[in-house]
Amino acid sequence: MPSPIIHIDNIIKTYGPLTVLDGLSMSVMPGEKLALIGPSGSGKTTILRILMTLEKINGGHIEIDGEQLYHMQKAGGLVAADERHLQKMREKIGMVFQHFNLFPHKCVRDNITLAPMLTKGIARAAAEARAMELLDMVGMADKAKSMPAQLSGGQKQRVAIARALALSPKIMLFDEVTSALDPELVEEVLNVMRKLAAETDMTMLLVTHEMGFAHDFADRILFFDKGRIVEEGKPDDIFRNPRQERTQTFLRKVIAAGHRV
Amino acid sequence: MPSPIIHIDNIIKTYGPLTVLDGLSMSVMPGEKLALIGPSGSGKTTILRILMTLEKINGGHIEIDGEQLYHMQKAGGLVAADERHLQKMREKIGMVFQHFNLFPHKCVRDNITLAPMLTKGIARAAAEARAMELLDMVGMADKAKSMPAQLSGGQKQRVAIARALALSPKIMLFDEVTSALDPELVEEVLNVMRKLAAETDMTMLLVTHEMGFAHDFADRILFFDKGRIVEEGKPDDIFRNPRQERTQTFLRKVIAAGHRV
Amino acid sequence: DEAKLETLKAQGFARIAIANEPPFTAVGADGKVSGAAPDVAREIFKRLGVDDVVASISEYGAMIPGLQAGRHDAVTAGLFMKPERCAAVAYSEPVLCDAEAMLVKKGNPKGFKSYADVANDQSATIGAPGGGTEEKLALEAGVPRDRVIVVPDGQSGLKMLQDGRIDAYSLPVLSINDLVKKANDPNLEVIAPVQGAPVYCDGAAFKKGDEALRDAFDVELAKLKESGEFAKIIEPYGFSAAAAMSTSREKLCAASN
Amino acid sequence: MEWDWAFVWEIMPTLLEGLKITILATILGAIVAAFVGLVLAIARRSPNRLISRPVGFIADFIRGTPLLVQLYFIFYVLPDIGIRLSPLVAGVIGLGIHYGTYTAEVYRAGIDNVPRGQWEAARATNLSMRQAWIHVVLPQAIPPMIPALANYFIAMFKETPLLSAITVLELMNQAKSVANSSYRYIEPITMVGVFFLVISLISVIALRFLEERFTRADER
Amino acid sequence: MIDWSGYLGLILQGALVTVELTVMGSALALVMAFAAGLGRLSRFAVIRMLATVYIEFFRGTSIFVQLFWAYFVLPFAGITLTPLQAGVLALGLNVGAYGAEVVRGAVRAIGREQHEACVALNLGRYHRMRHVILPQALPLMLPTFGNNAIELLKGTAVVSLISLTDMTFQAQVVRAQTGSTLIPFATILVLYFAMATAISAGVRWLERRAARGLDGVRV
Ligand SMILES: Nc1ncnc2c1ncn2[C@@H]1O[C@H](COP(=O)(O)OP(=O)(O)OP(=O)(O)O)[C@@H](O)[C@H]1O
Ligand SMILES: Nc1ncnc2c1ncn2[C@@H]1O[C@H](COP(=O)(O)OP(=O)(O)OP(=O)(O)O)[C@@H](O)[C@H]1O
Ligand SMILES: [Mg+2]
Ligand SMILES: [Mg+2]
Repeated sequence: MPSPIIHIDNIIKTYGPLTVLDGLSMSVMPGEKLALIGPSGSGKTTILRILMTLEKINGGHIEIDGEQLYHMQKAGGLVAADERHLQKMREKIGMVFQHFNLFPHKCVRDNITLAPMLTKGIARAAAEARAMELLDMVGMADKAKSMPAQLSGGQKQRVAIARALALSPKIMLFDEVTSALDPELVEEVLNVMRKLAAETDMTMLLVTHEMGFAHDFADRILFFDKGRIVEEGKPDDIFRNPRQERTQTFLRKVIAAGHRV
Repeated sequence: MPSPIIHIDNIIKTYGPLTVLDGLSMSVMPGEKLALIGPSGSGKTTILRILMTLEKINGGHIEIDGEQLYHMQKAGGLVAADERHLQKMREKIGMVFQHFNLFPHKCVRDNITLAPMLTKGIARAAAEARAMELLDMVGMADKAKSMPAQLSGGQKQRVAIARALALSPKIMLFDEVTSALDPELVEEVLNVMRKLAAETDMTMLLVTHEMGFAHDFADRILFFDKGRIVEEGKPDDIFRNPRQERTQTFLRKVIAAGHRV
Repeated sequence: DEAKLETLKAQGFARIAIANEPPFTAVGADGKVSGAAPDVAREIFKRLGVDDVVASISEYGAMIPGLQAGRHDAVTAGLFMKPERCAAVAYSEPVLCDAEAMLVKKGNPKGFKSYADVANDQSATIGAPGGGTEEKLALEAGVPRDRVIVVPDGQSGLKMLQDGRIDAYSLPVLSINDLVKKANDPNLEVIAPVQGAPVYCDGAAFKKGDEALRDAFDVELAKLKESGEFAKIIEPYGFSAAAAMSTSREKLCAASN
Repeated sequence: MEWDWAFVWEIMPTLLEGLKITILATILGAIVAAFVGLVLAIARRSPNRLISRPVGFIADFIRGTPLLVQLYFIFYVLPDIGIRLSPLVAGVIGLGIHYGTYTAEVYRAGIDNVPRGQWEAARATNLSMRQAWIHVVLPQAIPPMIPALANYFIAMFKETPLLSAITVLELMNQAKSVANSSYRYIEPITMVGVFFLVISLISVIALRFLEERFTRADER
Repeated sequence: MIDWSGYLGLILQGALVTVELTVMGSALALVMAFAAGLGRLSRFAVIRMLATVYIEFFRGTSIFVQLFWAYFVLPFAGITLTPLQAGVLALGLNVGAYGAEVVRGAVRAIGREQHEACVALNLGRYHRMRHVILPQALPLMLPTFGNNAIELLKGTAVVSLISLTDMTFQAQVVRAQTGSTLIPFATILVLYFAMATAISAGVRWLERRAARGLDGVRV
């Protein structure tokens, strides 16, 4: 059996007096597609942000692809990671945000080529060729020269996905990538992600409130509540036969609110 | 047969090149409860704002309670109304806005007493007693000393209704008073309005996208499109058997979007 | 030290501070600086082998600090010799002499003849350049600080007198005369000289420590006086060469009034 | 030249005398500026272009030219047309008008920031124009303006040394006068700097407090 | 007869000095604004503190004091500046302190999301600033920078007090030589206003150029 690409060991995350994650542990295998679901405030976003090194942890260890994320070997002991170490680790991870976070002053193509050219020293021509490939994949090749402000939400999100892919990370994190979109634009983004899941063997972690999509997309579902994993399993098991009371209540509420499962 | 309390005769309203109302005429009988429905941009808000003298008209006449609204008799002829005339006419009309427009620097009670004390010279004690009655009616008596910022949307809107009622207008205008509210707060406001409709013989004009509420509330429905009244009639007739093609399309769309009729 | 003159020769010019006060100084419409003080300085520096002078206009009050801070090589501005100034800078022999005058409204309504008269009139105000001799004299005569108005320049003083903001404006005689000539205002009267105020002479002022340069300057100044050229330079501006030649630095710096 | 503490103590009373005038000029100037700004802001909002345009131009002109020159103008040129102001009054008026053009912008922004819905609610409750201004608009517009106004108050304080050019015996002028008669610039000028720094730092702290106090109250 | 055209020439010479001071002062102010503004956002406490002290000191003391210091006190520390250098130094450092707050505010106005997108794309600190944050912050700074430049232009009048022959000073000289107050002062008022107008026009042009890339809309 291969070893996990992400190994989270007993991490603790607090915001002032609030403990958001209290000794969370989990592992993800290479190529696995994971969906994180659960009520608002349960810590789903937090765990993705920690993996992306956007937040600091207050305790515990995370291993990515066999290396410590927040720690490094030095003088025999394990010390807190410095910026250089973090920067090296970030190469393995990409993230797509709820609000796209495109660079508004750069055209679609330059949004995608900026990081590869600056961080990997890829030549402009090569970076642009790769950008066009990716834009083609997300169905946005004709908008390469448009400015972000000229795009719809769904189009922006597809560009954001292409931008994250351009660095060829081993792990992709998606945080509610459709929840800021008008309903009629959700589908185009989900289609891109379905294609992506089918075509690559990237490891993917997805936070979503779209239960139907989580079901189709994921190999495994984690149900979060109050910073802990309450239940996990295959999509069919979780959605059809949730064992935990809290999972049942949550799914019942979501269904009542009209979300399809 | 009594004469109409509102008589709109051939009014024209333009914004620059755009003609919003093009020769609109309609009458409202005293005590009538009227609902204005129709697609976005059809001029529903505009007609309420004109009645409240928040907009100027470009042509036509409006008679309120037997007096010209935008004109006055002077030296034998009909001349444009001056501010004094408008102010006198406004005593007959009250309006509740989509975004409440409470005065943020005054507590709930003072929001209600301000205008009666200033415009009608009512003594503070009397104004406050009346305010408490009204707050009681809208179920907000316990929040009399709260600041608007401390209230939920539904609570704010109930205060706004009480504020408009405090001047005892003959005519009340309601412009989408629930559309800025979270879904779970809509009902509390509608309840207040139902009670109001049942208990008073005030004339009421209501613009709404809540078809179910329009149906229950109104004696008569006006269906607007492109600045004209396309169809009017009793709620049952309009909702069950719309005669006009445009009304049918509109209702079909609204129902598809999940609004209950 | 000796090196100072050599430095000036090498750079080809000396920096002098002048005042914005005709006829001690004048600036032509072409921007060229002339006037009695700079003209003498220019001539002497030329004879010393320093081709030119670069003049910068300065407030009276800023001249000595500017000299001490090394901003100027000399001050030639009608900065009259007084014992405490002699202690602060190294003066050359006298160059321009003038008595003090007061400008008042026609008919001298308050009857001023001396600074003491101003002091005695409780409501009187007198204008004078900040840091100048007149300010000092007025204060010494007992005019309280708040009745000695520090006026930035001659035109301002004239204007303030005309506008009735001050009752008298005090400057050296020739400066006042120049002002009055330009103003051409029949409602003004010049009181000159002010009683009890001594006749003052200025000299070129050098930084303490530059005595060698000062001495060289003195040698050329003496020659200039001797040859009569001195009179040719300053008399057209209204100054008396005889007055400057009849006294000496030693006398002026020792004077105890 | 060495720093001389004895001399500092000797000149301290004179400097404090000047500081008094400086503070007086600042406070009076602020009052004039607050008033002039309000007038300008209202005139600029006038629907009559014959009022709003020229007022706008004059305000821009005053804002685009140095206060120092304006002070000379007020002090030395106005008497030619019969307006003779004492130095302090001329200075206060100069400061007040100059900074009035700034405060006018603050007023304008403050008034524009009151949502249109508030005007309409005032209308719908049948308040007159005057009542709407006094009871609805100004109470909402003024608190958020206060930090910005205070900022200009501090800026004005720091420009009072300009008044020395028109013979006002404020702090800087006293310092120069001391320097003139003693030929020592270091101590008086440095002390003036210290005074300004201390007062400015105090005002900055006060300003932080004002900002917190008045931006928090601005929730709606 | 007074040679007015000659004296106008004098004032124009002064105008040249004023322009020179404004341009050089603005250049220094710009450099200081970025150095101190970004310094205040530094992750090193020492740099943050230095930047804060600079900003508070120069905003706290009056420009006059700074000017007199640069001109009369610095020489005792062995630094003798020409009046022009002293003027540029005082004005540039003074206005730079105000500009620093503008830089800081504009950089902070670029939302956290943009920083996070950069982290997710693994851009280092320098790249983040240089390619993402500053290009977006710059258009936000421009209008205030324009105002600051006009403040600086007006501030140059103050240098006349240290005998720098700028426009205001030349007007004083012309006044002393001709006895007329109105004409020289009215002339320079108009000239100052023309210069201020030119600055605002220039800044508006820059703003339009900067906004073009963003298509007038932010995301
Ligand atoms: N920067 C922060 N400061 C303080 N508390 C925070 C911060 N970010 C998140 N939290 C708190 O941490 C908890 C977990 O937040 P998180 O965003 O991870 O929830 P989530 O599961 O993503 O919820 P949602 O479905 O609403 O996005 C919440 O209680 C939230 O209020
Ligand atoms: N101040 C204004 N300036 C220009 N056009 C305006 C203005 N106010 C309204 N309009 C235009 O007038 C038309 C009618 O607007 P109105 O607000 O009355 O529509 P409505 O029926 O209330 O629509 P909705 O259901 O969206 O509120 C619209 O086309 C609108 O864009
Ligand atoms: Mg979340
Ligand atoms: Mg509407």
